[in-house]
Amino acid sequence: MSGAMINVLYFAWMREHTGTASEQITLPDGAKTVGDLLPLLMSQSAGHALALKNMAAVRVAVNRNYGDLKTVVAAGDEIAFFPPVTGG
Amino acid sequence: MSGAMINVLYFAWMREHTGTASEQITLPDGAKTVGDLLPLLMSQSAGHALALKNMAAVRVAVNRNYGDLKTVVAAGDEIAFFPPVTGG
Amino acid sequence: MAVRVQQEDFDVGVESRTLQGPAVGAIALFVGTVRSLRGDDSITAMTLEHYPGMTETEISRIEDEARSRWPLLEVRVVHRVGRLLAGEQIVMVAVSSAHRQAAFDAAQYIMDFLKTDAPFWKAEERGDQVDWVEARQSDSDAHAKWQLK
Amino acid sequence: MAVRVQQEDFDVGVESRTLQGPAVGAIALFVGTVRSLRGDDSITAMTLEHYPGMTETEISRIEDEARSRWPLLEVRVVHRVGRLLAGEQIVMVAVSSAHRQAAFDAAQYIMDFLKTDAPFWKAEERGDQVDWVEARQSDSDAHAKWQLK
Repeated sequence: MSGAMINVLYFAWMREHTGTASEQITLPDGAKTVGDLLPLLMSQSAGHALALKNMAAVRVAVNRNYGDLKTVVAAGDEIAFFPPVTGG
Repeated sequence: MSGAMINVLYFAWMREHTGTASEQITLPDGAKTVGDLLPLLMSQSAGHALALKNMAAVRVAVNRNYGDLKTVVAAGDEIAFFPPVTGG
Repeated sequence: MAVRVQQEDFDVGVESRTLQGPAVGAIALFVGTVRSLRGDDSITAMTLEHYPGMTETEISRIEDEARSRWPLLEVRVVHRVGRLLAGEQIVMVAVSSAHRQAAFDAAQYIMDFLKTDAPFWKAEERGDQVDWVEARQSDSDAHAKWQLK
Repeated sequence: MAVRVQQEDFDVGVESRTLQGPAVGAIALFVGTVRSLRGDDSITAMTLEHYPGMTETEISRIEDEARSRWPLLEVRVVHRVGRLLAGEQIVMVAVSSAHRQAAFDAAQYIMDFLKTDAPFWKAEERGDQVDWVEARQSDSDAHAKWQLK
């Protein structure tokens, strides 16, 4: 069967580390939360592993609302990872 | 001898009551403070008496600095009487 | 001089740009306008009178006090006098600083003291009726709160 | 929509006038600018990136929170993105209300939450060097103080 897809976004230095602003991934079997996605995401490249290794310094949004590692994810979701914001 | 003159200013409704924005008066003999001027000022007209009858509702400035009835006055001073301010 | 009393209107954009500089990161501005609607009531215009000479002295003194409390870069106060129609701008206070907290606090401080200490008086027009505005207790309270800090 | 994210500069005077209305007596504005001087250091430019879609959602949410706390009339937020040179305007928050306290408080509240919650990121240029800005503890503190009120 074709897996359920989710869209993953990276911003600022996380985008530079991963080398990508946006990637489609297949939701791993049994993955229910943002935290469950991390092993797959970190395996994509050394840059991914570096970007995601300290999640205390990273903020998460699911479908453009703030979440955290325990936020539930489902097919079609947009998951974003980014550093603490510095606008204004 | 010609008396020592002071300049007295009125603003807002006090100007309307006294009918004058500015008047020169001779410093009365023995007058040392703003309060000492009040009997003379109030005798100028019924409107003056009305304007100055409730000094709790009036602010005083001597030479463009806030003062009160006990502020010392001298020849050449500019004494202003006005209601609480309402700018801004 | 950072204080101007004038009949003419002012442009907040132009004033804001004059506060800019290499050390500026934050500009806080306040604009007071002639509020027409007052519950069921409405005013059509107001006339502002002031005490020339003392006004500038008082506002400069307030600015000096603000500068002694916060690290400010530029301060600009413009206050109009004469007859102003409903909706027109009355006053602008603008403050620049490196960071926003100082700029916000100082702008508010200057407005609070301007309201209680700067010698301006307003007369409001409701149709044919003209009334001098009475001083508001809330302005005295806003002034008093700074003594506690 | 009261929130705009754009590359182009904005005119504070024009924005301020659009907040005017018959019930408005007070307009509080804040403008953030690219501060060049940083002690002995200086920056020449910065580049701002954001999360399109989420930015507008977050700022609208912050506006709704502010409206639930204060009786506001108009709220306008303009935030620039892209490369901005030293001295340029970055952000404007403008709030109108009947009275000044609500306008001041709400403008400050919106700025404090925008700083911690709106998904923007800055990279600063010092000569040839480009560094992502780190989040400041003082911004988290400014955000946290509103929880106590």
